Amino acid sequence: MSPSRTETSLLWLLRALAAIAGAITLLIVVFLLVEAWPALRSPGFTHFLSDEAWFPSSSTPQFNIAPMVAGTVAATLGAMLLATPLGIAAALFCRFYAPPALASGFRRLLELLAGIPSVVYGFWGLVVLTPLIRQWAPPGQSLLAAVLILSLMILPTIALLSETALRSIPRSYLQGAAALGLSRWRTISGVALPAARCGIASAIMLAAGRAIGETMAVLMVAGNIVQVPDSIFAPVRTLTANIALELGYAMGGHRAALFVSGLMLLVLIVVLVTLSDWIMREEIHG
Amino acid sequence: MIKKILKACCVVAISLLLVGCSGEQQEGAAADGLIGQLIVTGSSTIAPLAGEIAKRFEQEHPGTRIDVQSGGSSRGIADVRRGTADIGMVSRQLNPDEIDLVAYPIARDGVAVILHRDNPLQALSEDQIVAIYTGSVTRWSEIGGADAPITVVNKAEGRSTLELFLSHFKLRNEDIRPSVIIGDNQQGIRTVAADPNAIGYVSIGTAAFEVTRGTPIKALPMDAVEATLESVRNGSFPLSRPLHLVTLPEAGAGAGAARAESAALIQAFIEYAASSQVDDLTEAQYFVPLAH
Amino acid sequence: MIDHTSPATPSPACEDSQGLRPWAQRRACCANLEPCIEVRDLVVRYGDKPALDRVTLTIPRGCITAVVGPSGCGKSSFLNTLNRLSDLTACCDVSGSVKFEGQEIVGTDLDLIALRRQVGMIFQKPNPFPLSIRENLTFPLQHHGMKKRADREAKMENMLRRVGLWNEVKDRLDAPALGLSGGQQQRLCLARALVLSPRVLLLDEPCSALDPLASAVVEDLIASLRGDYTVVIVTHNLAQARRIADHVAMFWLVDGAGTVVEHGSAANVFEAPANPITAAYIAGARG
Amino acid sequence: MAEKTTRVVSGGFLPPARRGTDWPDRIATVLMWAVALLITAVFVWIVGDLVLQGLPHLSWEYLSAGPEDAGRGGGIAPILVSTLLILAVCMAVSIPLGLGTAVLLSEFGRRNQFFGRLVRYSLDVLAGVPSIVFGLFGNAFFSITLGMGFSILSGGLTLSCMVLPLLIRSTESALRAVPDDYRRAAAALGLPVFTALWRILLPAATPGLIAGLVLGIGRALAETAALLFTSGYVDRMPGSLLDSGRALSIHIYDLAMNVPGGESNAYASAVVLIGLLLVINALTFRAADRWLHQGITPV
Repeated sequence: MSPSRTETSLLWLLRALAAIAGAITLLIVVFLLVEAWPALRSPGFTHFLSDEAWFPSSSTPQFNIAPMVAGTVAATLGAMLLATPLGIAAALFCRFYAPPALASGFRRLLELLAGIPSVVYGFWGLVVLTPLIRQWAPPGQSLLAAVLILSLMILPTIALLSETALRSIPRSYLQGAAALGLSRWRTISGVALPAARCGIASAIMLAAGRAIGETMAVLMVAGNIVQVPDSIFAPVRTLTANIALELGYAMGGHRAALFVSGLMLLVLIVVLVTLSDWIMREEIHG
Repeated sequence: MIKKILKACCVVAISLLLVGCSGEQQEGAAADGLIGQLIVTGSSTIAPLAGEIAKRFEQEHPGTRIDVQSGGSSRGIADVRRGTADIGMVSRQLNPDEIDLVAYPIARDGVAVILHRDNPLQALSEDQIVAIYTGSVTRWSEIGGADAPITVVNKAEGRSTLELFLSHFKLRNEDIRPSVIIGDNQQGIRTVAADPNAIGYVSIGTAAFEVTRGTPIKALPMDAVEATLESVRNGSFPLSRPLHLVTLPEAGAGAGAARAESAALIQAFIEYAASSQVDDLTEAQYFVPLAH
Repeated sequence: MIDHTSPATPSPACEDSQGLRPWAQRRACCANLEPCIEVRDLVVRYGDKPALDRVTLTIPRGCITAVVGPSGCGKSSFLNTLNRLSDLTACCDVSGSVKFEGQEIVGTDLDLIALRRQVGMIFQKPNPFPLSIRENLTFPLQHHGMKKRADREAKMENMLRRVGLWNEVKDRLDAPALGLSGGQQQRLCLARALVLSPRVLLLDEPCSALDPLASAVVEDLIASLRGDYTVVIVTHNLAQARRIADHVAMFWLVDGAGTVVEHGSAANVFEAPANPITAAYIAGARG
Repeated sequence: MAEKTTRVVSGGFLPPARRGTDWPDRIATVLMWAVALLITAVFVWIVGDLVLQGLPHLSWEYLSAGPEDAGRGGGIAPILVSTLLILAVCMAVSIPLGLGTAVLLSEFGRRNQFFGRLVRYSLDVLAGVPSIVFGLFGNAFFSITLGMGFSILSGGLTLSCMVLPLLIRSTESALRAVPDDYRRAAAALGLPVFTALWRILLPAATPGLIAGLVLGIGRALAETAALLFTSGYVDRMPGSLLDSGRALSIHIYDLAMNVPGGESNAYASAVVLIGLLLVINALTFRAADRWLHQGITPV
């Protein structure tokens, strides 16, 4: 192509904007590395996986963050497992099942749900949800509570973005399916969902990021015990909660250790992104 | 259309700039010569109190501005050391490696062990509390309560209430077997209020206030001393901590007029915060004023 | 994509008896045969997959040239190289030579916007912009430097009349173009292409998504462009090609890539095909 | 054939389930309604809780006065102003940045494949960075390195880093969903790429843009941890963008977690926040609607 001069300069502007967007991540990574460096140098990274437990400010400090990695993974996975089908169902409801007025009302509701501060979710979880769970299995503040609250928080993201993905399917696809006499559900499962899968996948990715990174609400309902959860009713601590709980009062090595949990979180995200990237590519080529 | 959007962007940008430039033009009409701005950061426990003190201070000294920020005791110390804050708020004693700073107490706070209101036990001995927290007692029935598992609520590592609790009971954090770990004070109260089998420890003033407004908790006496603000005030309650403002010692010794001005302001604010003029504010935030 | 291509079976509207003019009359309309586009050794490949192999073809000015052949033999790829729309397709590699009015357009750094302004295109599926009917015509004009609104409106009305749409839409010019019927949309697209006064019109199976009646209307419209514009039309419908084309290029898949196996005047290709493939194809379609 | 199918399906809705025969279809229908009902129920539960406890404390004074007694008394006027300013800064920065990046990724991705992948990758990572890390980063970078201090400006900038992945991802997929027909038609007419983008593609992608924007606004308004260290805690009426200003979400957090007896006002503030969100979303829809329909009105 031979774009005109304005086009070329606009294109460079776009590149600059994208570079800024990308650079933010780089800056954050550098920032985390700098802050975590003292702890990575001594005691060294292996301590973070091989120590007995997490007592970063005791006289013989211990820095095992593996249980928190497990807690983060468990809470995120649980929330994704719960929120993905619910979110997609909500999107399908909006698009194909609800009468128009109800659909737009339902969408408003999801938008509001997306804007409720995490403190409010956390507070609600602490006052309403955990006592309910406690009646089954004390202490109530548990992995389950974290999963439920997280699901609730990421559900609007999945639902709203999936809904727009569904909305942008060319009408001719649906008409084609209807012309074949397919039922509504078969049209959805056979035509609509596959056609929108890219948009839905990116919605799920965004939601997964949110679930991994969520702090306040999880902190208030998860119980925050540093342990590998042996049941869904066991209290867990996530990496984010670890930072939020202790950072305000951490000094020196303890503080640096908390930034290592931040780095660890980033590693988790990179693994997740790479994995999903790989799956998507497999699907395209396979 | 593009033009319209661009125009709108320009208008927004310019107005933002204008707003940005128009601030900070406070003419120093202060009679007492105190002008300038202070940044106070640190403990989220002290922040509400410091915010109220700052407001009153500003009223009495027009031309001054005290910006109170929250974020935790260690943040206060780090910010003061780095120079991004003038004064830090620290809700504990300074550690040995923090002697480069000077701490000024402005109030006291006690820590009380709390149970759910429906728990039949009215008092626990220190040994019992230690036994519960170290996991050698795991059911209330073992110490004369209901037949239910104990939910041990502990505070997160580094929190000053935790440190106070540990040092009083001569425990190490490693020995504690918690069921739930919490962060802020209110979370502790909510957790215990929602669980009839829970035991936790929180700031006394807060606990007393919550009891009066009907939250289902009760504060246990310690060494037979009632857990009240009064017993903290008269020094009989064993578990109490000072709330500090910290600053660099050379804050008064800097060179240059501006430096001296801000040093005077820092000194004035700290003295004001420790004076009896703010006792009512301290009490309103459920802390114990210093004995003057 | 669900393909809306209707099969090229003759429908009542495409009966040979209708609208066929004698060959002689058609030859007269472009007797001088000045070349408008000269294609030489054109090769198009998508990544490793060849689509067109050494296509050499001359498209005479002012005539209607039909590009025929079975599906998948590179007819649309050929069309897309003529206005460099192939640039939009990822990993589409074009080599060889295409001269438009003597100017080379393959691999050169020419002004694409100017080229596409002179070479209009209509697609298989009508694709009006999601704007109003009015805007679909005035918006391109505005961006090609027609400053005065009155001029644009006049041109719009002119072209809507030209495609026979004016009476149907003059009362709802500000209604969304997507609300029109398929045939109307395609005529709107034709008007949108014509409004820029191009010299060449590329038509990529313009009638295949339309019903027979709408198809007949559009076909007549295309026939009426003869003389004013150089028209290249890709079509599956041999009957249609017979009815409107002055020249015919027959594309066929040879060794996995499309190429031209025969081209010449419509009379020659249809009545006395030299290539046995062409003969069989035409005979098959006819029978 | 095409004509017939258009008559079968008019509007975006599929035919209703046929009675009795198709079990998967019937089950799916029941499930969809059940899910919608469940979500609505939870929503009503949470928001009902908020409104019941918060509404009695709401009054004009609450909206127009400054806070007293650490937020237990008085109102939230300065906090509302700060919140809106922070949101304005955030959106003023992240919308152009997000739009530009998304356009580059979706429309020019082919010619910038490596660069595009790099940017997309880093955005995915950014989407998962916890808000507290954003807060610490914002404090270190905007407040200290760039010298903005605790200010609405640095808070807004930090927030814009946070909502950027959300905006870009949703805008990009919205643009990708616009049929290629429009791009080809525009190119065939010799329209410059950016003209086609601005007048055809972006308006056609509006529903997706709104969804991203609304999510972004929600996220920005709800954010606590990222703001605590950047825009700060000061509840004075801000005089400029360089003043520290307390956001509503921080106010709610502080009242709920640090101020004994602050719950009822925390609830009231949460109700205000939700009301604010409703208003801002409605305005966003109106603006987007006008943009979408500007094409339909004569130029």
